[in-house]
Amino acid sequence: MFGDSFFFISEAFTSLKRSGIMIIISIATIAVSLIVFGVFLLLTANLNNIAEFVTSKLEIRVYLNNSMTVSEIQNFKTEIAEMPSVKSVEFISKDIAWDVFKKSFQKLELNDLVGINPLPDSFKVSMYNGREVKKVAKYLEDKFSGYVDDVGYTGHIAERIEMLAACAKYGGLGLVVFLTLATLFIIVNTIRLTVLARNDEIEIMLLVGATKYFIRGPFIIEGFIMGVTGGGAAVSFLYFFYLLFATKIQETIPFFPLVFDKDKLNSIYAVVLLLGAVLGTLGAYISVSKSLSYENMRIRK
Amino acid sequence: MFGDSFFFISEAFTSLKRSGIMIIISIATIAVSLIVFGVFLLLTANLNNIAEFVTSKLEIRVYLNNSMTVSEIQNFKTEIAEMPSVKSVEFISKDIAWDVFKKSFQKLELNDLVGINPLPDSFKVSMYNGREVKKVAKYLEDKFSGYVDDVGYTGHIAERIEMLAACAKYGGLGLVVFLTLATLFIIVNTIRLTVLARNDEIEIMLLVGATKYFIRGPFIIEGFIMGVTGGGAAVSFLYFFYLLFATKIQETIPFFPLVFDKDKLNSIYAVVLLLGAVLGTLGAYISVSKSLSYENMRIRK
Amino acid sequence: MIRIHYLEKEYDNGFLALNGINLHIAKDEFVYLVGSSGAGKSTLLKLLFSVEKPTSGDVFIDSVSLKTLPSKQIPYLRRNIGVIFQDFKLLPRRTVFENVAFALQVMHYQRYRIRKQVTQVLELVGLQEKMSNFPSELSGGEQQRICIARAIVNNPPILLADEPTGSLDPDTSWEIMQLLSKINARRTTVIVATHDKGIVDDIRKRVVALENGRIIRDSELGSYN
Amino acid sequence: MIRIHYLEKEYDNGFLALNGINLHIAKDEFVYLVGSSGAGKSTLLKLLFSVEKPTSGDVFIDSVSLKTLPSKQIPYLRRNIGVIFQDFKLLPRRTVFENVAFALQVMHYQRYRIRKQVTQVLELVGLQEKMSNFPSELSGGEQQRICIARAIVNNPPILLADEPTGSLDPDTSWEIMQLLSKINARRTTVIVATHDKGIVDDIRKRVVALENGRIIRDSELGSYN
Ligand SMILES: Nc1ncnc2c1ncn2[C@@H]1O[C@H](COP(=O)(O)OP(=O)(O)OP(=O)(O)O)[C@@H](O)[C@H]1O
Ligand SMILES: Nc1ncnc2c1ncn2[C@@H]1O[C@H](COP(=O)(O)OP(=O)(O)OP(=O)(O)O)[C@@H](O)[C@H]1O
Ligand SMILES: [Mg+2]
Ligand SMILES: [Mg+2]
Repeated sequence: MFGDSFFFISEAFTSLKRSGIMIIISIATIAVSLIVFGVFLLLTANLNNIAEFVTSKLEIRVYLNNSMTVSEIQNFKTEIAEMPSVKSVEFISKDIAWDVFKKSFQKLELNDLVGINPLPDSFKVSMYNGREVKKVAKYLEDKFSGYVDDVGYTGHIAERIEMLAACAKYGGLGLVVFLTLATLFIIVNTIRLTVLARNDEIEIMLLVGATKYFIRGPFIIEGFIMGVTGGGAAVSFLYFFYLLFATKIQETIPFFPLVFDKDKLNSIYAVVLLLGAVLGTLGAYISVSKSLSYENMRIRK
Repeated sequence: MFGDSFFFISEAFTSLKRSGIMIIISIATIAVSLIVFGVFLLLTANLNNIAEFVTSKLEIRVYLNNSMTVSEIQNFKTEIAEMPSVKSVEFISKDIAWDVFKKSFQKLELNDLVGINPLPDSFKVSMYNGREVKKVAKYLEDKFSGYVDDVGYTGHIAERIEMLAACAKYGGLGLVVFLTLATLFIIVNTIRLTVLARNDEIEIMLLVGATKYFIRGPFIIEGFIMGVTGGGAAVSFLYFFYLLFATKIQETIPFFPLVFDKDKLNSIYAVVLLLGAVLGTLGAYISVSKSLSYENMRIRK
Repeated sequence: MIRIHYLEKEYDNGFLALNGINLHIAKDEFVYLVGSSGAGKSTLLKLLFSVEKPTSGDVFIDSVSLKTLPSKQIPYLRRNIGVIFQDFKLLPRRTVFENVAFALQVMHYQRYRIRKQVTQVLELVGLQEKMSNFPSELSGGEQQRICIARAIVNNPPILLADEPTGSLDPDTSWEIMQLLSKINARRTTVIVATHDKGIVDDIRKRVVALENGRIIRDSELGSYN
Repeated sequence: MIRIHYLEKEYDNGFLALNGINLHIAKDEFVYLVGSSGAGKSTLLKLLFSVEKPTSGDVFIDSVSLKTLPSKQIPYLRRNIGVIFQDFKLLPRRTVFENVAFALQVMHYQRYRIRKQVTQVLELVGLQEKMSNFPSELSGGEQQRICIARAIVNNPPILLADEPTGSLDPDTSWEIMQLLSKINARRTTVIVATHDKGIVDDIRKRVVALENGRIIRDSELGSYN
């Protein structure tokens, strides 16, 4: 009923105003647990970003058969470029490769020692996803064995980085799930404690003829307000903290791949606020329902 | 007084027994927040392990001047080996290097192309700590420029891995500090809620002539018991969860560098339990003191 | 109106508080419930109000059996019964006005009607000046009068008063009892559990005496002893 | 024993509950404090017990000024004053025995002495059978009697009783008042705030009447009105 909603809301505000320290403590607890949650959302997002950044620099070198013609090379390049996981393909002629090689060993004066360029032409293949490097390398080696002399990639280090990236991704996901549950538990329990402290009041309300629905209303709205307030406080904290922190890091290590994407950050903040609101409401609902059914027990057989 | 301690302890147990659901909820909240704390201790320990594992595979290649004598090489090797951050030094003669090089490019039949071995002798230097690779490389290059032709290391990828490792270490430390604060806050608040719900009782105790000391005693012991119980529950959970999880991961990815060091794990569990005990006691102390000073206010001017 | 039928109440700890109670109370009756401390007066009222369920036997209010009344119906039963509780049962975080108003709010009264009826009833018990105080700021007698005001504010057809003058001085007690008589005259069933010998002997009504959970006397226009 | 000196008490909300009270009570006196609901009886007792501090004027107990008494000393003051509270103030999660025992535990009595004295006093108020019940399992009068038992268990030199028979039937009330008289005869100062006209008129003692926070009458062996 509309009239009731209005009554519930005004009751909720009056009650919050008069509860004093208990409500403040609950809201603070809710805020802190949401901050922990938010910090780990931000962390996970950044870990994923870092993992992607690191792995995106992994590349495959495809060393070509000396016998390939220019058009064959062109076709082959197109074919690789069209693979879904490949971002770009660059042709490195053996001359350029030899120059680079020589530059790496400048002091050896290789030109004096080695008359002819011993290196082959090659493709430098960049991938979207570092974790597919190994797969693609294997594929190219098998499929184009006729054209290809050798396929190299950053090897063991790549594997380890892949591992880290996978860790960040799946570990992060697991953490988020775990932390959501922990946050849920802490917030619901905190609200439950505040409701339990008011069991006497609930009993009196039942005695003067209030229905469960009527008692539940204001409590649920109180829970919602507590959740939203706690969530809001958490988001403000996270916002300023991240801004400060990210700016500091960026100043110290300019190339550090932090998440600065507004949409991504905003969606994290939205999740935190929403979680606060949902858990506050849910917590109040569960708590008052349990208190009511407990009070119901008081009408003894 | 000894007699009081005994009284306080028996009072605390009686009170806990009779508080029912409120205490159970508080202990559960304490346990969950300690689990979150513990999970992140374990995580940080593992991240550091992974970072160390990855970076420990980084190495420096010192390419030597062709003109060096065997004894010069020997002395140089000893000198490098004695650097505190160096784990081991291996001499790779140019012949071996050439063999490896040729093996990498088997299909090029380098012997046919290149008559003489163009590569220099070199040292393969392994480090204890991956993050010092860059520093040491620079140092070697500067100090021994007479002997050394070139110093190479895994370059950009190394830098990125270094970064990750630093991240894991300092970020992990920051996280632990942050989570300790958050856990402290949540636990203290939770206990504060249970004490607040009993303000009426505290008031009555004051009215019948109890001193603050006498009221505080059982509450503090209750807080300690709650903290230890919550901490114990958290440790049990962490222990079984980690065992299960680590075994699963080890089965799937055998080379994954998880922490299995009993001492390290035990010290983490000890920290969790200790934190529970300390925060439970502290929380109770703070809460009951605040309640008592609030009640004191009730003796109005 | 109220029929009590072989009623027995044993508390969870095994204490038999009521034992074989049979009682009929007509719609327009005014009944004193007397008996020494622990006789079972409050227990009987609690059963009428469905705070406790009978162990055996039954209570019928307007022919409705409380033994089988579904718990969803209890709030509606209670709205028809005003109760003055022995321990007041005031909401600590609501003002005097709000405490009394709550009994009307649960019944979805309009705001202006709530304001009018609550103001009226608070004047009746002499608490108009304490309207915006909280219960903790009131004297014992004042708290008892809020409880009385709350019980009668919605003119319930049944009024249960458990020791309604225990914290009141003789003059105020007398006024309150006159008020309850007046309410009874408007065809409200009134049951008053009391220790106030003076009042029972002065304002003569039906007296039901309990002892150890049994009715030992039931006399029209009786005296305390 | 007790000297009250131009005492004034204004509550936080500005209500003047006591106004210019002067009163001397000797060590062996028994004083009734009477007055209508809200007259200030409980407020006066609260000041004697240091639950409220005077706004102006002072209270001296054994020549100790309560106005300047450091709050650390309050527990020790309170141990010398037994109080029967109007609203009982029982610890809900302690049994009857434990509630009474607590008043001795705070004074570090030996276990066996606690057991002996508590059992004795519970017999005195007729609650020996309810020893291990919780307050919520007791009738109003039974709760009041625990409160009485707790107030007298350590034989305090001063006894303050705020409406000690409000929930008791006339016979039990009579017994309790006899008990208080006996305690007074053992040179305990007894102050009883009460509405019980019957008792005040039957057991004649000094009567101090309050109205609107002022003393309007103070008569040796006086009557209620
Ligand atoms: N919840 C309970 N559990 C166990 N025993 C109870 C409970 N409530 C009341 N009793 C016991 O039942 C008996 C009757 O209690 P009741 O409250 O009905 O007495 P009463 O007649 O109202 O007494 P009073 O005049 O003192 O208020 C008492 O002896 C009391 O100890
Ligand atoms: N904490 C408080 N804040 C404000 N006013 C108060 C407070 N306590 C009591 N009062 C007011 O002071 C007046 C005296 O209260 P007190 O409790 O002393 O009355 P009393 O004589 O004991 O009455 P009763 O017989 O009803 O118990 C009352 O009008 C009451 O409303
Ligand atoms: Mg009763
Ligand atoms: Mg009073």
